[in-house]
Amino acid sequence: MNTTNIILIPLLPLLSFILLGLGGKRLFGDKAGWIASLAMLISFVLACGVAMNYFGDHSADAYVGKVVFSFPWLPFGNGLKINMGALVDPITSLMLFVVTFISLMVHIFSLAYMKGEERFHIYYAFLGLFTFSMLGLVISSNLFQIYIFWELVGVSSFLLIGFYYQKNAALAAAKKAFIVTRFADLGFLIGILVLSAEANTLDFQQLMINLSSPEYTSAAGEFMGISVLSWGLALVFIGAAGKSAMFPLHIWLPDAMEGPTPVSALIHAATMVVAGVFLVARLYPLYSIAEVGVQSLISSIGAFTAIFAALIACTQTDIKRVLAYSTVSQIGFMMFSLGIMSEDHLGYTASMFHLFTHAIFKALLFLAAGVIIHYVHSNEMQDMGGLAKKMPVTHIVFLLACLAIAGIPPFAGFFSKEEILLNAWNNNRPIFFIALLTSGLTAFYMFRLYFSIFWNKPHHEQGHGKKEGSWFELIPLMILGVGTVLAGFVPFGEYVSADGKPHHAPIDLQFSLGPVGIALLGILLAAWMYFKASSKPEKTAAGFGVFYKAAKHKFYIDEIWLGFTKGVLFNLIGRPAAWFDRNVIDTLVKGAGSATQSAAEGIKGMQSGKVQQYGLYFLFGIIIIVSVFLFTQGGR
Amino acid sequence: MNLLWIVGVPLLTGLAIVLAPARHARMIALGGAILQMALVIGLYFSFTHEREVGNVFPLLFEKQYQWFPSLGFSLHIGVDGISVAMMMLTAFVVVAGVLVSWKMEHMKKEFFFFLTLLAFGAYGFFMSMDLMVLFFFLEVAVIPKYLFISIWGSGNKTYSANKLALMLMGGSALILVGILGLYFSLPPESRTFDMVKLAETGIGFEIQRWVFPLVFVGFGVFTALFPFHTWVPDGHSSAPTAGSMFLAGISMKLGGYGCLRAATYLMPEGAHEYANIIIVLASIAIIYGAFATMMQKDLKYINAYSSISHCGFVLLGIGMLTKTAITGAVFQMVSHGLMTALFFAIIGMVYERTHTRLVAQMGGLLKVMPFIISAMFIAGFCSLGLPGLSGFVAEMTVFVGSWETKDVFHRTATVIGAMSIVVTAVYILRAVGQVAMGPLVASGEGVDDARWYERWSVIILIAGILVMGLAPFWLYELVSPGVEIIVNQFAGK
Amino acid sequence: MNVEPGLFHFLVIGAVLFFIGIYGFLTRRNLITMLMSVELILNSVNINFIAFNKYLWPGTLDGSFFTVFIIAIAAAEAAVAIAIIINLFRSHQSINVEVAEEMKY
Amino acid sequence: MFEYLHLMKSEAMVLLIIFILLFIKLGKGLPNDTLLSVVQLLLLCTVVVSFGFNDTGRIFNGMFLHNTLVGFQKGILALAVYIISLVCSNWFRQTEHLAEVFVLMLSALLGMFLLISADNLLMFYLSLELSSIPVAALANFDLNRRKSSEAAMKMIMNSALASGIMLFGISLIYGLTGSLDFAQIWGQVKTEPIHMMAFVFFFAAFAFKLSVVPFHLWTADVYEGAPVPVTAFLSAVSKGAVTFAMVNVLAKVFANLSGSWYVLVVGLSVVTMLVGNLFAIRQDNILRFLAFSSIAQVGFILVGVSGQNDQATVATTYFILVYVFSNLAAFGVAAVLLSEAGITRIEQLKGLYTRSPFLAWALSLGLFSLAGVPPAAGFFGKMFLLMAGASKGNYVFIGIATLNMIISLYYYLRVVRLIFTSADKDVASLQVSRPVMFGLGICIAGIIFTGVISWIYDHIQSLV
Repeated sequence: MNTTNIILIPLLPLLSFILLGLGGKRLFGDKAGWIASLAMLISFVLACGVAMNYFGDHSADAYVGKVVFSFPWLPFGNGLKINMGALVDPITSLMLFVVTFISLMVHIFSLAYMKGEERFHIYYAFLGLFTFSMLGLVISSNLFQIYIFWELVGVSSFLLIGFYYQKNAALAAAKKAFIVTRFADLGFLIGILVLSAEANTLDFQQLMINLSSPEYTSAAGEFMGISVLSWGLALVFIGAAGKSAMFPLHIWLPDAMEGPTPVSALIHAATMVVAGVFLVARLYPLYSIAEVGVQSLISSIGAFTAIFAALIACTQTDIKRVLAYSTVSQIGFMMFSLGIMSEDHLGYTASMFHLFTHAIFKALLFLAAGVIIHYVHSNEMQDMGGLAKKMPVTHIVFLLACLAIAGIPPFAGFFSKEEILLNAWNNNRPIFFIALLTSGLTAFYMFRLYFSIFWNKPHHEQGHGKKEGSWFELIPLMILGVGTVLAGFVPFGEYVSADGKPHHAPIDLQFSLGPVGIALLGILLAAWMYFKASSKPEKTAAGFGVFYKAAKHKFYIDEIWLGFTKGVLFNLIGRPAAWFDRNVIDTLVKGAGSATQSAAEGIKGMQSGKVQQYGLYFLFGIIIIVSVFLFTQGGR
Repeated sequence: MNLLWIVGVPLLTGLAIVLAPARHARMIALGGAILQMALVIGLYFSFTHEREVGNVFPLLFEKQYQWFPSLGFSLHIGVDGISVAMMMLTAFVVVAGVLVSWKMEHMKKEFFFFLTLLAFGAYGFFMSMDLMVLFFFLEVAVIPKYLFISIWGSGNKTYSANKLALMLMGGSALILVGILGLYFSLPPESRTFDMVKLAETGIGFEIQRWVFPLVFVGFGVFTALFPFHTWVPDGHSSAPTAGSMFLAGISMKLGGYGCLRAATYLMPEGAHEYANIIIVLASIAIIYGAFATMMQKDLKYINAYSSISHCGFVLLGIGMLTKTAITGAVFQMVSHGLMTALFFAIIGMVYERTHTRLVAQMGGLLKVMPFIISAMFIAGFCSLGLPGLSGFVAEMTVFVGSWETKDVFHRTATVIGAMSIVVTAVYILRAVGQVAMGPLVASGEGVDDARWYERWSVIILIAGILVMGLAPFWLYELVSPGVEIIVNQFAGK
Repeated sequence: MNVEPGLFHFLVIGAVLFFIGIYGFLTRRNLITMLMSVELILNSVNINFIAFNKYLWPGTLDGSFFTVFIIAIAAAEAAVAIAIIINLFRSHQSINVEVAEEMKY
Repeated sequence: MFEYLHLMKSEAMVLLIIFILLFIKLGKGLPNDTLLSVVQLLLLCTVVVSFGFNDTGRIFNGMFLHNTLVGFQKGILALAVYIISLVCSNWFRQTEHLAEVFVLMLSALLGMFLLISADNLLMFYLSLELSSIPVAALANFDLNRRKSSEAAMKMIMNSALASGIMLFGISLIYGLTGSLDFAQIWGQVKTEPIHMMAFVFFFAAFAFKLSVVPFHLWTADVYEGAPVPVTAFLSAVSKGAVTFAMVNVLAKVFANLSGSWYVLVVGLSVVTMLVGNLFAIRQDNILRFLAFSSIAQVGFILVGVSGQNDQATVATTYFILVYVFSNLAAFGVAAVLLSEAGITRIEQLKGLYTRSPFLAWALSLGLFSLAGVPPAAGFFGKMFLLMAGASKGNYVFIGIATLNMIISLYYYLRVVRLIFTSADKDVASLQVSRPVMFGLGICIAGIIFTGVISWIYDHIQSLV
């Protein structure tokens, strides 16, 4: 395995960021996109090479993680140190491939999509930074290193979401994304501190060994009745939940669509949101030995998020928003799958598999949505309809993606979701039923989207000469479409499993009947309601009444958060603190000043200008001194 | 390398400024500042070279000159890694400060003279190993600040300048009483102001017990120890740009360095005795400063209050008394110095162009001044602890070091400190986002971007931030032996 | 009533004179009278010196010499003071001490 | 005879100048400019003579004591008078009675020389009167100003009262100890009530001369009313001489009472600093402001005096030297401003920097030094006083002293700020004549170099 190659994978996008960011327009002009794409292409090729190299190496009977290089970046005094290094193991190889692939697609897509933007080169620079951060995150060999790139992912998402910086909405969304994830990162940070103090190391491999060693487990401390290890892991999970938009920290993700659409594709498919899942997967060995409470925390939050987001997705009318909630829901699938521990660790493989397939079809969906939005100049469903004829390529790939996400065989999503459900069925029945219901809802809202965009009502606009999109846009769509069809056939369990040994996940066709049936039911329902324009949706919505309204308003989670920040942070803490500073502490200082002034004013009568009074003071002075002396010292 | 050159150059620069015609003042000041930077960087290299060839003396380039010998003073100078780091910080900020003030018109001769005087005080402070000399240099750096604010300042400058000067002088009064008390409490034969000797012979616990709080609080005033921080917002907001840069970038560091060198190093038992109080106060400063910042409307106030919060980390690190945490405190001093100087430089530039510092009256400025606003983003990100920039390194080191002590109290303090990173994100993004993004405001129409001197000033500071943020091991190697000596003081007891 | 005058009597007279002088200095409004009160104080000191010299330390003449010098200095002081008072009279048309209270606080 | 001349060389020199002036006056007289130059030259000689060739010895039956330290102190005083003759030369040139002014001033200086050399109460009393009566006359020398005569009246009346009370104290001391000789009194003084009462009466005269609260009330009025050179003389020379004498007397004569007078000095020091500062805060007349600031400085000197050891002597001597430079810089500028622009109020200092950067800097440096801001010498002066005081271990007292330093900083900085603030309207720039510039230059050099060059302090130390 070539170390240089692995280092180059993240460094190339970074290089593109530096070049484009500093050189800017002057040096590259419109060629900025090409340079970035070229860098990305090389990265992708290298990543493929690394993955093939790694998975092709059968010398051992299991895939083991290897730290290919590492140097101390920041030593701490107590033996801990942040190493910058690269750990290559199955999920790293997988993620390297996924991230570079999706990013490459986005790069190419944007060549046309972002053409003519004033800050074209900056856009590509930020894309490079974003990709770099994510790649750095996946190759991290050290818990702190992952935190570093974790934060960089956060900030690059801030930059990209806020790309249209003159729009107030973009600013608000960017801030929200950053602050919410930052809030979660607090948990991550403290988790790191807990774990590192327990394990006395920050390197993943050593961390796992130290913390799972019998010596540690027997001596592990407790805090409030829960083992310190579990505390640490739960805290880390908060960080993961923030990045991965788990309830109740999911609020930033739907708003993040304020950025350019290809960026949404990148965020939703391959980078930011899967970072949380990746983190939990990275620490999976620890989670698997943690207390059951932590595991069920992960699985229940994941499952709840899945259905919760699916319900909201059914009611949204902005197509990017629907896709965003669908992402939240799908990430929920991955998360709960990780949380359901079993002897064979099928959940791990399933989750990673779903991450893989989801990346492809979700990128496809967003990019396609981008094409559609450019075509109709609107995000709203009611402005669309009847586009099937006008946009044949988009139509087909979109349909493929919808089928995939709905879990219809033989598309990618079917295989991965099947594994997840199977694992849930075997180990946690309640979650299985929630997941099953969510599958149905997924199929429903995705096809609601599909039918509303492409069928429903005829397209009115007289855009005859209007093209569907340039080839730079359509080719990535087609590549991703092919991927959507084929990705499911990858023998995923052979390569990625919790213990590194090949894992044969059987497809149980009998079991599959249920989920597929539910999905088909959802599709049919959607077709019935949305294939032709009708009043059925309104009536149904009215039938659900309050519940519909609540879902439409995203169950008011945003408002609750807003109330919390405005009411508690600003009004209850910030304002009193600022008031206290200006009015209490400052008054003390001012008070000292004015006390001196008034004392000065008070004694001015002493200096009366009368000679005889001066003499009197003189005499008083002597008398006082003498009497003080006589009283205090005289006896001695 | 003779350290006297490093204090000599600013002194000679100052003299040259006084003697030369006013129109040359800025050139001389810039030349002097660059020469200082070259010297300090040279010092760094010869320092590391000495270390590499195996010179393990705690202090290098040590010299002892006679100065009021009959009173027990001596001009004892020498540097360890911490001093070198602080001096590099000073050199960077000085160059940037001179560049930022390039277009200064009003009484420019005096302005640059005071700048160099401040630099003189700061360099001298960081290299002195004698308590009285340390005190002398500390005081030298106070009055130029007052004049900066009251002559070249803005807003409620009289009040701010008075508050600053009187509070800082109050702090140094405490230090003076502490130092004198320390000196005269010692048995006559071991009376000295020499810190190295004092550390060797040790100071009785009964003395430390009452001297430590005096000295620590005294220096604490300089570094915005809660509740003595109230000069910070007013002073910074009224000062001219370079003044704010110096104030926050260097002057507040004098306090942190003093807390470390004069209080903690000399009086480890006293530090142990009061560590918990320091931690409580520092935690309050961190979180309270952060929340107070959130409510500010003026950019300078925002940065000033955030300085309270950030300097809290310095004190928190010192209060934790572990090697890592103290290293983190030193990191935080360097980092905050660079970052806050950058922030103030940017605020000055923005103010010069839009004639307002109120966040609400700005918006969309990224469009018209991409360079300045990008730098502002970098400063902001550094402030909120983005990896790759210096703030992250410093804060994380403090956190890791604080977490080392395994009891609920220390860890609670750490968590409180860590909470501030969220609040910091909130206020930084609110402010910077509002200034940079959104629709362009009318006052921003047609303004130009940074001019060459502004560019260079920004670039120098960003370079410092990046170097520290990207290659912290470098600073660690420099600083850590020095910290070790301080920590060994505890270990020995 | 034939009491031999002793040190005590002289000291009492001295002290009484001293306080009369001070009382006069503090209460008289006329500058010349005030000056005369000061002379009383000086004279009380003279009495003290002489008495001490005579009754306690008759060996040397320190006290007597001192007295002589005090008398001389008092004359000089009075001369300067009267000159100043005259000048004050020229500018204020009065030698009442209360006219000269311009400068205060 | 030679011994007399050798030990009394400063006094002889001053006497010589006085006689030269009297002879000139007897003859046709000289124009003011020439006369002033002659006096300045002669004073410079006095300075040189006083600083050089000092030796230890007693003459007049031990009434007059001269040693190296005393010689140095006389040098400081002579230097102060020389600087006054330079910085106030505008006023001197305009006055009608220049020769008389100098005769009086130098008589007072002669008195002060004798005062610090005195080793006998009679000598002490005579020289004290010699040093104060001429000053009272001098205070009246702005003959046509109402305030001047008021000041002179206040001064002579108060000082007459003070010397009366002091004499009463001296008479008691004589009665109790039977001697006027310092050395003999030393063994006789006891901590008995009557002794202490005598001491307090005696001490009150020092307190009066030094303007220690509550004996200070004459100070501000006299400073304001008297001609500026006289004020400068009072505040620098007279204060210095009395300080030297007081340190000497307290250490020599009342060493047995040291426990008692330590309390007295500490108490008076605190009150003096506090009251002086509080009054100084609210002054708007420059001279009155300087008066109260010098009262506060006296409080600080007492901090050093309270140290009761050799270091206290060194520190006070050093401080007086620094104080002469700083205070005369301030008074010199005030004199120029008064004579050239009629400026008397602090508010009028606004824009001084634009009118004359040199004056602005001289005044600021003087004030910085008075405030104790490094690198001005005042910083060192105050620090050494504090060190001397701190050697007693009374840190609360030291704390109060430093607190007062902060209060004083407030009003000094207020003035400095005004100097550098731009004036509201355009004002003419000020010309500074050459002697003034030279005098202020000496002060500035003194302020800058007396501190950082530790040689001077070490030299004083070596004299003790």
